[in-house]
Amino acid sequence: MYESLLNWLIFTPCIGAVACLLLPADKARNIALGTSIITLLMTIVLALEFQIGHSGPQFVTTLQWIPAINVQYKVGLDGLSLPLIVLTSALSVLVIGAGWKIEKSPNIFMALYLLLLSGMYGVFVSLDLVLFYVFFEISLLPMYFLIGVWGGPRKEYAAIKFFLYTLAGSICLLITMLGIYNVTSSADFVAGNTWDMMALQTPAIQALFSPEGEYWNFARWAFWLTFIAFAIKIPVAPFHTWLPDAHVEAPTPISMILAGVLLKMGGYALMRITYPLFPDAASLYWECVACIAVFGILYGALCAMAQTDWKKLVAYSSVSHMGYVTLGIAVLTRTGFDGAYYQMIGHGITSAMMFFLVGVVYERAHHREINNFGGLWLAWPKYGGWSMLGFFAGMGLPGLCGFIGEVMVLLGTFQAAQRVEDPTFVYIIGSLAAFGVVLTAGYILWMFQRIYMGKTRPEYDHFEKPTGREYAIMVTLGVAALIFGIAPILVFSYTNATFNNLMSVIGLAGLTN
Amino acid sequence: MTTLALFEPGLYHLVGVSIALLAAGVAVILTKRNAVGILMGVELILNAAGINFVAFNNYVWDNAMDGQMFTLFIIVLAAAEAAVALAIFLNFYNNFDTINVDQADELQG
Amino acid sequence: MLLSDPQWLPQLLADLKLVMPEVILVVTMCMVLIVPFFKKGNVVLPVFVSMFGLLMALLYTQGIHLGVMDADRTGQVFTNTLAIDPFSSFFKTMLMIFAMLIIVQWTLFGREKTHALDAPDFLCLLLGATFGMCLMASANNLIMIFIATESASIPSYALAGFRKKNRMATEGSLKYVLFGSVSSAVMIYGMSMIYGVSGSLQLSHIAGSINQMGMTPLMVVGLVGMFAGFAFKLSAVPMHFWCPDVFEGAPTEVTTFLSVASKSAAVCMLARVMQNLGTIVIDEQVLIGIALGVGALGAVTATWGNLVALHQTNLKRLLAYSSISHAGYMIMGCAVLLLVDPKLILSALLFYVLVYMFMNLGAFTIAAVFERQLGTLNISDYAGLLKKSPVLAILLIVFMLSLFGMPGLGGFMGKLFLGVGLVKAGTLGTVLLGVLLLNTLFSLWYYLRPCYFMVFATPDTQKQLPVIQPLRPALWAILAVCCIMLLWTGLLPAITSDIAQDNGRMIVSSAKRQIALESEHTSTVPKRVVFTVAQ
Amino acid sequence: MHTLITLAQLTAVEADQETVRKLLVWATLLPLVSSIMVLFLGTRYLKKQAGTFACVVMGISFACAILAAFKFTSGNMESFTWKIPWIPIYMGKDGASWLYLGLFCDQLTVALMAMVTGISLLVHIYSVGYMEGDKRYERFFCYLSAFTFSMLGIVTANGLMQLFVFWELVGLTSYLLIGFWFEKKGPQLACKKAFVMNRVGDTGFLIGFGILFVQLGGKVLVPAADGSMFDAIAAELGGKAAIMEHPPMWLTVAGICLFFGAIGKSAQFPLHTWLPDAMEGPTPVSSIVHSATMVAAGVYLTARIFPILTPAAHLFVCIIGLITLVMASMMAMVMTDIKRVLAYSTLSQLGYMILGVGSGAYIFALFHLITHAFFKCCLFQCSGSVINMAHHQQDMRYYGGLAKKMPLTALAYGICTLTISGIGIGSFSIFSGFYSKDGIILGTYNYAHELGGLGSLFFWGPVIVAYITPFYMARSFALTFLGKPRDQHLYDHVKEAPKTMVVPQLILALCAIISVPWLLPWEQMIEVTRETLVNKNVTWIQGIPTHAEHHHIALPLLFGLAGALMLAVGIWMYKDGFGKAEYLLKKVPGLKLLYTWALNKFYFDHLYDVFFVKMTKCFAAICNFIDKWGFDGLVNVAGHWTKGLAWFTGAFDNKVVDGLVNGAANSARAGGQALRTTQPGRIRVYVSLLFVGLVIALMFAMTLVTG
Repeated sequence: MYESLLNWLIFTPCIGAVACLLLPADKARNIALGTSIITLLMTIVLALEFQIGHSGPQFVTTLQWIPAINVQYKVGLDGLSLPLIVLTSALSVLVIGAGWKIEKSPNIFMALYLLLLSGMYGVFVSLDLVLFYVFFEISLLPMYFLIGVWGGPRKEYAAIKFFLYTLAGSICLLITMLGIYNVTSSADFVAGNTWDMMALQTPAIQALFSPEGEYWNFARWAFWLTFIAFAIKIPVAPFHTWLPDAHVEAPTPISMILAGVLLKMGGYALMRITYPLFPDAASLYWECVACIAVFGILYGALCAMAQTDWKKLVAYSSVSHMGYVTLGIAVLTRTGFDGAYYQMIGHGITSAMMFFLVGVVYERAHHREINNFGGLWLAWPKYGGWSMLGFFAGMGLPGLCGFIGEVMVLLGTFQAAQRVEDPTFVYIIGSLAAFGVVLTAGYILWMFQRIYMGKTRPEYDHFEKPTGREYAIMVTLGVAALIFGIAPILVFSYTNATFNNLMSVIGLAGLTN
Repeated sequence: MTTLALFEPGLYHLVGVSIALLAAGVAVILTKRNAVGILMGVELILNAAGINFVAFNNYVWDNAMDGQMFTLFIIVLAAAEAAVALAIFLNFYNNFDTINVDQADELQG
Repeated sequence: MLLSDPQWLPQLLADLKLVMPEVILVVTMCMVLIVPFFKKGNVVLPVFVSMFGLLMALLYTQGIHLGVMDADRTGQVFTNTLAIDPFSSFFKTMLMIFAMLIIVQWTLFGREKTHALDAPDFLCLLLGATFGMCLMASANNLIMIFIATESASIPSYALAGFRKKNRMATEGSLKYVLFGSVSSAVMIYGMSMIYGVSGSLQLSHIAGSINQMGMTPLMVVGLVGMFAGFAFKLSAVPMHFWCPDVFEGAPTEVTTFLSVASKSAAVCMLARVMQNLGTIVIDEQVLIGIALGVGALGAVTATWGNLVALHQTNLKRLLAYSSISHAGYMIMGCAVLLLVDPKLILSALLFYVLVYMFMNLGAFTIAAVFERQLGTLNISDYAGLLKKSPVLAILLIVFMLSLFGMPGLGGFMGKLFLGVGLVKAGTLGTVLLGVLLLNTLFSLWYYLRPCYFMVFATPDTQKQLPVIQPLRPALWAILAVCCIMLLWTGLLPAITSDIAQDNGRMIVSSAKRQIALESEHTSTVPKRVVFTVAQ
Repeated sequence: MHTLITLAQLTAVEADQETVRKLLVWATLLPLVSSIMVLFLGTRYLKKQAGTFACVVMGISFACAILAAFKFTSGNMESFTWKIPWIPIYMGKDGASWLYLGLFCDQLTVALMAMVTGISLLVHIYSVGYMEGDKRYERFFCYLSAFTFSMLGIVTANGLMQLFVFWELVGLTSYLLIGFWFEKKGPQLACKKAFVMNRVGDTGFLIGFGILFVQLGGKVLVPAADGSMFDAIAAELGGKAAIMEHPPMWLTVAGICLFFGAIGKSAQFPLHTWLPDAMEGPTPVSSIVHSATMVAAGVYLTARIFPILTPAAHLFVCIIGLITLVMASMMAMVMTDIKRVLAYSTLSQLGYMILGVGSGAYIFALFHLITHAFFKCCLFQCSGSVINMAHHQQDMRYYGGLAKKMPLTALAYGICTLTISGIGIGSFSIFSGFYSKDGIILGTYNYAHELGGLGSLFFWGPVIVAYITPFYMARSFALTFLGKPRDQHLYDHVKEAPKTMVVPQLILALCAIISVPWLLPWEQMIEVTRETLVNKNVTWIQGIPTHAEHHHIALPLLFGLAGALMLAVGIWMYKDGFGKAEYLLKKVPGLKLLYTWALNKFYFDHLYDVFFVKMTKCFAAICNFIDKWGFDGLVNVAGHWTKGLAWFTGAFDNKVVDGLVNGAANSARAGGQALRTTQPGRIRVYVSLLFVGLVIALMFAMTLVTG
């Protein structure tokens, strides 16, 4: 009965987008809100119907898409995608709420946003590489326009940079995909080529990519290429420079969705494609990747510390926090994977909240210079309280959602010491990553002090108090941060079976005691 | 190969002529600034190719008439091309009052 | 075809059946020229006649294709000089549809008084060029390649200069004709060399002779010369200089026609040459060498075209350079024909040409609208156009994105198929694929430029652009068809790709004659020796 | 029948355990409930009743804790664990090990529960008076209750992870409480500093936990049924130790790393600088958070992890404790801010405790933790009363003779001064501080004895500080309450604090007296926990004395009397202000230098500011620079290259051709009209390039063919 619901989930926003364009502009907001609520309901139904403990994809639809090269339209939902889908759906409603006051062509804004939503759903559920790629790229385009049209002063630069950067990553991905096509259509025992992610994880094909296999060189190249492709999206430190610009220029709702969901595509894709497909290459280079990740954590935090632009600070904090995702994946332990995944969910909530908190003030103050703020807590005590919740969740305070991911990633990192000869390296990167927590506290508290503490400024009197709509968004996100900080089992019960399977694919099942 | 054979008209001589024509054609194309002059250079190359075809057909591949046929076609199509080219030159002259190709530099990025 | 053969007449008739589309085109040309004698100054009649002729030719092509007209679905006619095979038939079909669309576009755009008087001439030239391109797609023999190229080029020269009073058009056509004649002369000289080495004009025999004698330097010179001629038609670097100038100067319909039809016909011709070489030549080294050469040509062309396009401010010149780079992509595809299962590449090329046709048609049509109605092709003048005429702006963005290769639009699928072919071709293919994708990255910048100005930029208040008048419905129809085709091929490419897959076949005649000649040549050994010395 | 009776007995025990568990859970959660209710209802409904409300709830919580303590102690119950799974840690396919939240109950737990809730109750009551009239009155009780909850969470933690969670939460609440008056610059900076320095320690804690987790595997995550996670660790370790001769390096590192958490929280050297700054917070906060409970959590942690500390780690702990102890006492001697004196005194006392734990006398360390909690809380409250009455003048230079105005406060302060000084005769005293400090020093004596050589510092250090402590306490008492008023205006306005403030002070002072071992069985209670703390199998642990020798008469005698002596000296010196001290400073060579150093906190703040804050900011600036010009620069350079290449190709297509044209034209012009014929035009340049291209292609092709 619900088998086809997933397809509807992907394409309902498209329908909504068309409706936004065709119907009068002043209806667009309501249509968009309605559409996103419908998708949220669909997601809830999916989550309820989802069979926990089932590792494979569910609600699978398989259609021949391009028979000539055996591309399928194959979508499905498993433990890896479901929580992210829920996150996307839930955030989408809030984001539309956050963008409620968009004055400039709201209908086009909403249409593009809904198109983006389709793209994001598509990325998280597609099980075919080409389909994945298509959605991966389709999600770029609306983003380009959303930043470029509704953005800040340097919006064009930021938009094109975002697009070019991510496209560079996509190209790496495309090369790998075509390489995989080449491999699967050349190998003697394979009946035909396949782009099916699940089929590519079968032992027969995995054997090709193992060090003894025929395509070991390819696998190593492919690992790095796909890693870079997704590292740009995550973003991992040396590939991150699009992010601050994009965030700073993007309007608030777009920053929310960009940080909340789009970055997760990178981590998701690492878990879905790079690591399961090339596990041997991954375990060969894990130290290198882990170093990159730790570098990202510290570097992002230090950069954040140096910012005087509030939003840029939050943007760099994303770089730092997403470094934990990379690290958790890189260390190839179950705990690390779990932690990375949870960090994605947690960061999805907290970063969206932080950007929203910034946005609320920016809308009124029209500047984001941290040093020109102060005493906001006194001016708006309630807002100050929720801000504290949001920023402290971002800081990884226990009881809030940022903590669990970070701690699990760190434990997972240490766990890697169990499978290496000399654990010194592991301890060093683990310690450095743990030290990132201090830096995080440093920049967040410093920012908090400069913006919220101190005496109020006279100009605040002219500011409109945060409205009920804004409080509703803050409260939703804040409560979510609290709930996911207290009950991680909400996520792990869904992911467990899939991650078990993933671990056995990666070949780590027996490595830890 | 006797001295006599060297002077007897043969493949080398014809190919030699062809190469000379080619060189002349290229030289004309590169130096002339009159459009008609350039067209003449082109005709020279075409004729050089024609000579080649006939020579190869006669001296090397004499079991079929392919080369000679080709030469015929070259002659015909060269004429056609020249006709259109001259028409365009005329039009150019009407617009620019010259057929100096160096004057044709209004179009550039 | 030997007249001494008693069967020549039935053979001729049978062959004529297979080239009926071309014959129809020639007849239509004549009719279009005759029509004005009966009704002077009428646009509708010659247009109708030519459309009818094209339609008939189209139906015939399809008939031949489907095997309705002749039990023997495919064949080689006129002693193998023309190959009528699925590949060429499919291409011809596309070409004729395209020619019809061009005619529609031209008819609708014409506002000048001379339009009516010019109609027969224009249509005649267009049909002539189409005829030449049909031949190009089938040409299987050096003579036929020569004839086809010339009969496609000569009308094109005239078309390019069709606006007789326009200085730019005149200049463009002058450049075109001079450049074209020089390169065709070079091509013919190269062909003469090839003939000298191989003793045949038949592509398959030439390939066979490479098998026997290897790549002699003379053969290399010949091939380079011949490919130079091809490069001109493809506007490959360094034979591309004419392209932007001609495109800018010529009427937009002609530009569209040249950018798509002429280039894709040349791609077909190149593909056929490569296919013959690939099927018959055995020596792996030679194949890789040729593939490397042609691949390098393609890579340089694509890169050069894209890089130069980055600086263009004129929409038409931008599209011209874009078409250069697309030609480069297709050349890359042709290059690896030698190395992989040709079906993959041929069908990819067909698909690519199909998509390319629609996206270029759409883009140029909008360029034409802007040129006529706004009076400017300067991209920066289009600032804020999204507000003024949103549909046109969005359509242009769609076409641009398709040219760039955005997933969901046909351009991406074309590149994907091409990539699938490339990646099968070992290291060379992978490198070419890398070049292709890197170029895609570069190209994004300039394809987004019009989008940037139309969507983001605030219009200059000093410059008041005229308001765009409502377009004629038929023009909308053309744009709609283009857009729908791009979406269709991008989102549901299955049918199109299946058709392309079915048609991605070429007939390569066997190299038997060469072997027969071999036995004949045993008696003429001295000449052979002379020739070898002559090298 | 027999079976039934046994069953009944069993269930009785079970039920009892259940009751204790419930009581403890209620005691822990009630402050949270109160906090949340005050947060959401405070400003609108409770308003000024918020304080009373919080006090009542705290009272219930305290009652629960006391009840639980009595039940547990009187029932002679076994320690037990109650756990609920929280974070799954999947190890292999066979399901999850969990990080648990829950409760671990033993003697120590119930004792500390009672102490924390009790002190918290008193501080709540005190705050009703102290915070009266503050504009965020309700908010204060919200934070205070939240803090109590977090602290109770630490005390009841059944594993390192839960401990860490609440560890961070007390950090947060401490942050909020220090920064309660966030309008002012001082609290802003202080709360940030406190949090960040705590986080530094917490990082160490996390690393240590990680190392343990790696080395001992997932089993360390699972608390045993009758013990906490620490037991599991110890048991696991015991198993390993059986096959190991020497303690492994990683264990030392892990122990030291875990201890780093304690360093941060207990403000030990080198992370001690945040505690004095934290005095920027309201005084009730200082009294509970920064003297009685939170800072003592570090000692609690060190005691809990005692079984896994290796000898090297013990040494490390002792060194840290010793340095803090001595340094802080010296700083306490020179400060003039009354709260800062107490803050440094706290540091010094914490140093005692840490040293006690490290040297093996952890039982006395825990005892000292409890006694210290009472008297230091009381001292802070008294100082708070004074400050409050003196219109927030904290400098003792303006005090003097206040005993007349505030006799009750002076009484409480005096009792606690005596307690902290450890006044006693022989091995008997009526002040609890005497016993606890005595025990620690005895422990260090044994330890120092065992180490020998320089190790004797571990004994002489605390002994000297035992002399210093009465001195600086007497100094503060004398400066504040004795002598003549130095600021008459201030003196005139001072009056005795309200009852809500005085009563808690007196109760605490009473507690400081009655918590002597011969009245309350503290020592015995803690003694019981030894069983759960020390693992029997770990050979290298058994070598450390865990039980001080009580019957050594000479030492207690020495301290008791010496304390009294130093007290007298202090009072004599400072009774009439700073005159005598200044005279001494002038006369005694080298004292001035020491004085300046101590006054400037041994320049640690400056040092840290330069080496850590400035350096980090510098690093941040460098990173930002790199980001702008390095990574982004690379991207831009790539962009520029592309553009440059594009410019080149574009220029080739347009400009070079032009250049050829123009250049030739120029040269032609130069050469005169004769050469005009050779001037090439655009088309000819095109054609020439065609030929050039052809030649290049030919060469390329030839190279391909020939090799």
